Amino acid sequence: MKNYLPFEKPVSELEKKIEELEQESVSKQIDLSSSLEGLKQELSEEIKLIYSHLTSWETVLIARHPERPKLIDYIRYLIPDYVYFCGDRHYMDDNAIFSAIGTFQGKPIMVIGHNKGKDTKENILNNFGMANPEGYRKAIRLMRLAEKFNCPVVLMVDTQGAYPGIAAEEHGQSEAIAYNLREMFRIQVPILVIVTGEGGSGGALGIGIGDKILMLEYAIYSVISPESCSNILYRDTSRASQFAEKLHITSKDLMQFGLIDGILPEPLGGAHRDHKTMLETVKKEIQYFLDEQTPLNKKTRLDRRMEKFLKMASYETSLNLYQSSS
Amino acid sequence: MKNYLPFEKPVSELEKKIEELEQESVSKQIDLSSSLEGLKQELSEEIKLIYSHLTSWETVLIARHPERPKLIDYIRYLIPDYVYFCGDRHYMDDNAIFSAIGTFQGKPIMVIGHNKGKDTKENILNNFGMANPEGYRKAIRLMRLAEKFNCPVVLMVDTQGAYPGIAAEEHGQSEAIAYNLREMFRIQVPILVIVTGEGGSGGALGIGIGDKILMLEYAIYSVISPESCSNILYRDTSRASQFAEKLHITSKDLMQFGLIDGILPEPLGGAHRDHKTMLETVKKEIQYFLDEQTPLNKKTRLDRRMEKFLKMASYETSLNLYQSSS
Amino acid sequence: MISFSKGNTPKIVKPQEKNIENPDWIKCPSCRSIQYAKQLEENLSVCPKCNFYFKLSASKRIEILLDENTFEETDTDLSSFDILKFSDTKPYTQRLEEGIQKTNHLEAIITGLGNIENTRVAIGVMDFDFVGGSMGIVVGEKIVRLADKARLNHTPLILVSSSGGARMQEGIFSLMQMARTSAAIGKFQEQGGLYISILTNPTTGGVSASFAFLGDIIIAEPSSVIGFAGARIIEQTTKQKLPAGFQTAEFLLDHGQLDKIVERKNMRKLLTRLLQFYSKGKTKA
Amino acid sequence: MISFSKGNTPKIVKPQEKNIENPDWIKCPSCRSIQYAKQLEENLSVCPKCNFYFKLSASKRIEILLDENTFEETDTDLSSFDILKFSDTKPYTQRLEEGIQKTNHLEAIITGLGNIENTRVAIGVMDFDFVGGSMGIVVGEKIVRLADKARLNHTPLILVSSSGGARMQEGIFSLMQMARTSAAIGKFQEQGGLYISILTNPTTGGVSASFAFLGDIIIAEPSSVIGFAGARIIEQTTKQKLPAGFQTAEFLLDHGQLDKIVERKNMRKLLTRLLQFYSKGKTKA
Ligand SMILES: [Zn+2]
Ligand SMILES: [Zn+2]
Repeated sequence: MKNYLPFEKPVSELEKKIEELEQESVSKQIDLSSSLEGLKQELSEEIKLIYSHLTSWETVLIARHPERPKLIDYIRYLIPDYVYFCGDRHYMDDNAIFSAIGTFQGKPIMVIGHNKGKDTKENILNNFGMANPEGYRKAIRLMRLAEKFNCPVVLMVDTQGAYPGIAAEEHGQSEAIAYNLREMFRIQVPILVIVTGEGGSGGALGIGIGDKILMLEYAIYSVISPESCSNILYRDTSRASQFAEKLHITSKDLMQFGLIDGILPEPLGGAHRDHKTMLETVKKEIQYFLDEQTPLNKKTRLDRRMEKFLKMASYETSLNLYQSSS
Repeated sequence: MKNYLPFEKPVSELEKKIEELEQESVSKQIDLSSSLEGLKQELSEEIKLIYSHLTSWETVLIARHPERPKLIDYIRYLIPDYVYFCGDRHYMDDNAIFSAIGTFQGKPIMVIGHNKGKDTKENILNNFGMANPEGYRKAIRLMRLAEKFNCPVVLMVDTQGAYPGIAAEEHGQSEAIAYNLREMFRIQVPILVIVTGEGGSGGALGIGIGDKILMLEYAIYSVISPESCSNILYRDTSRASQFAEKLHITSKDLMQFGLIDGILPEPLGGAHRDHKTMLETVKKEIQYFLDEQTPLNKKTRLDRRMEKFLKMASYETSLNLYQSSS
Repeated sequence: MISFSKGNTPKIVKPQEKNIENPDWIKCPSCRSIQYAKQLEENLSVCPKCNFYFKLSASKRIEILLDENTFEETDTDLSSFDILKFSDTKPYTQRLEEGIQKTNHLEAIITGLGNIENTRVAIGVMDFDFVGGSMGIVVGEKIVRLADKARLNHTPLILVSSSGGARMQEGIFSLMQMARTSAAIGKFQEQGGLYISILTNPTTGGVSASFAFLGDIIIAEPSSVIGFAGARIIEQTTKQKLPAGFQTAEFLLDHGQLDKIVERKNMRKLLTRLLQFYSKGKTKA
Repeated sequence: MISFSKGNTPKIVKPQEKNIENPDWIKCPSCRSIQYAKQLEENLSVCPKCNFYFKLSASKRIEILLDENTFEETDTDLSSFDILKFSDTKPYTQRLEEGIQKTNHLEAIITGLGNIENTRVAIGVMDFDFVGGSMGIVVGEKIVRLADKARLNHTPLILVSSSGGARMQEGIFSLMQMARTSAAIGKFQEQGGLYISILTNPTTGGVSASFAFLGDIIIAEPSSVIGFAGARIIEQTTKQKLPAGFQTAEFLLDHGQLDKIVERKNMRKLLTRLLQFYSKGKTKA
């Protein structure tokens, strides 16, 4: 681990101790295995304790963790023989959205997602995964290419939001997102949406319509970032952590609201501590999704997708929720 | 008339004489009607003579005549209650293409065409009717809007060509034209194409696919402008008039080749000498087209449109033409 | 006052007069001229001096656009509830109350059926005075239901937007209204329905990036601010100076995003014409 | 020599050796290094020093892309005729003859069926050495027929472009090939067919603005010049300096026009992969 979050302090201390002990054991050639064993046990329990009491704000920090698996990690793991595609065919190739087709358990799938970088250089190149209209247009173009390949689409959502830039407005950020929101209901192949990190507002939803919506345990999904919410209402971001709570943005919240179909549990201490386990969980879930979708014909699939969204967050559904909660 | 073409010299002289005589008759209060009568007769015969022996190059000059009726003249005459639309919804509103819907004999039609200006100011604003990719994208968007209105489309072609600009290439001039060439075969409402002036290459064809293709008598339609052809082959434009002949670009040529469905006769001395008659001819022809199309269902229409273009200029058709002409 | 307990139909209280001191005179925020309120209203709330567009209430907009006495409001019983028990500088319930008082309506959109020059349309009009015209569950629901009505009745659909975007106070439920409204409009359009979207000042955020930009035809009022992200946020993020006229209707027209900009006084005439083209096109010869 | 009289099948004459003085050594026009011809060919006509892409003959391209001995050429009997009796610096018939001599083929495109790693495809490859790879009636016809074959045989379609555009010498007949090829490709794609378009140096004008840019997937070779209008004309018209790399494949990729740029040596591997995805996607589970 390179980056510890503020609330992970006890973990960082324990890990440092363990490291020191291990070095000592080597340099002095003494057996410290029982002490180490104890410390590791302690570490594991500490992590368990911390991660069972996370505040919403802490979850936000985990969702944004720089070492969290990124789109490219999933793509490399799920479809190692992938071929990626570029361009909206009109104006630009937007690196903030990345898209590749590859073989997943014998059949092709198309993975499209927000392309947060793995380091600063990549992040600058990819605009921190904040897409311009061209990114959304590339995404829908490639969903249509997936239709041609008759291959399911996995959308991986991980963005702070659509990019608030000058050119973005000039080129129709609104139109691009709105268009996708409508057209994704017409994509004839199965679509699985997985919010892997940040589900930031319209920028997330712009590639977020599908037959099944899943969230990683510590992912978030929100109409507005807690900072912006605080900023708009109080003109500073100091209340961000309060608004993280108030906005109800965790996977548990969304599951309770009936807005997502499932939560993918993260490894102990979050996905950033154990990529392999996380990737494997996602892989199994995709397989499961594909099996579910196999028997459906196109019409049924599209009808259900439409129904799902028309029902979710509807007046009736929400009122029932409200009434049963108060 | 403000602009005389070089070969119209005898006409300009006669018209000058007539004008002088008319002024004399007024100022000196003498009756010169019989002299005038004679001159007018002479004028009419002179025009008839000149216009019955036009070279291809002279036709080019007429097709480009600044006083020739422009798109906006047709729109104002055909659909006086018109509403126009802007924008490709992505990047720009391209003034080089103009498009309006309006009532034509009780039913709506959509007119889309190259928007050559009526004076220098307009021409600069409209880029002399040379469209950027955004113009072609606006055009196809509005053909789809016409589908929604269930109204026929009249495409009016009058361009030197698609604009050879930097941004045009950056934004996919090729893609835009190619896309239209394919998609116009899928537009479900009737499409009438009328080449009213210059049918310049891919830029013309980019809004030139339809169920019926007509040319005004002195319009031209060419794979390349005679000047460019000369320029490419001899590095100067001095042979333009020769190539006008060699390229076979007049309405008569295209009719003989079976590439168009009809020629709309122009008033004596060309459309620029008598807008009203020209507009009325076009109006009647549209009405005739609509009547033809009424009994067809969508599938038949689209099948025929496809067949028409697959047959026209095909190997078989062209070879037969070649063999019967040599 | 309004009661927000479990789905009861709330009672409406008359809105307060806005200008307690001098209700007859209104100062134009653009040219600072003083306008006689009645006259301003007769001029459709457009400043006769400088052409500044005052915001229009939803009821007034309907009055201007529709044939007299033809509007039948639908879904009048839908009222918002505080699903997240949200509170910021004031409780969300208070914001709702204030919205109701200000607008005399239960939500930021009025929907219904009515005629424009005898053509039947389904129409929804947003009211900025209701919590900034923001879209929460009820606004989304009313649009979904309206699109459905338009589809079943084979009438064109007209939506007049005026909104700061999604309603933060309903959190993720608001965000999902972007998907829901887009879905419903897609369903309507797919079956041949004509949807005319009218953007007024302001149309931004989650409303801009959903139903508002899905119009078969998109029309804006002059000078309206239209965009996805807020200008302040863009400036802060990009550290660039925004170009002149950024995010105005005129700017968007230049950038190909709009079909037309139309003055308030000509809007009804334009709609009439478009609707007539549409119905003539649909009738068999 | 070839006879152009009414549709006779013309006789083919062996092309002349190109480098009469020193056929074994070739100078790279980019880095000016001298390459041994055989070695250059083994390197797929890519300069080993500077990576310059020499033009590839259609036959060589087919050899590189397809499984050995699987190519069945179709429409071999179609040969061009001088429909306009056109003559400029030389008669069109002479240009045709020279093209045939240079390429050992009757036209600027070879079409047929063949396998790529055992997947059957319909493939057309253009040859720039034949009248600048220009598209006249026969090129258009061969593409139309190939698209039809692909449609009827349910095979993917691959077209490798290398062309200066429409063939002036056939005038308006050439222009119409843009419409014809686009129509045929649309028909093929509409029925689910996969069309991969490969752009090589150069792909411009009427070829660029028709079938070449209609690929479901569009791939280019590095550094290829791709564009609609000629750079010289753009410079003359706009009186602006062209940006660096204008109209190169890399420039187009940045501007969103291409899916990928792929080196010549990797093209077959990429196609293999895409074709396998496609056929796996189409097979029932
Ligand atoms: Zn004012
Ligand atoms: Zn070299």
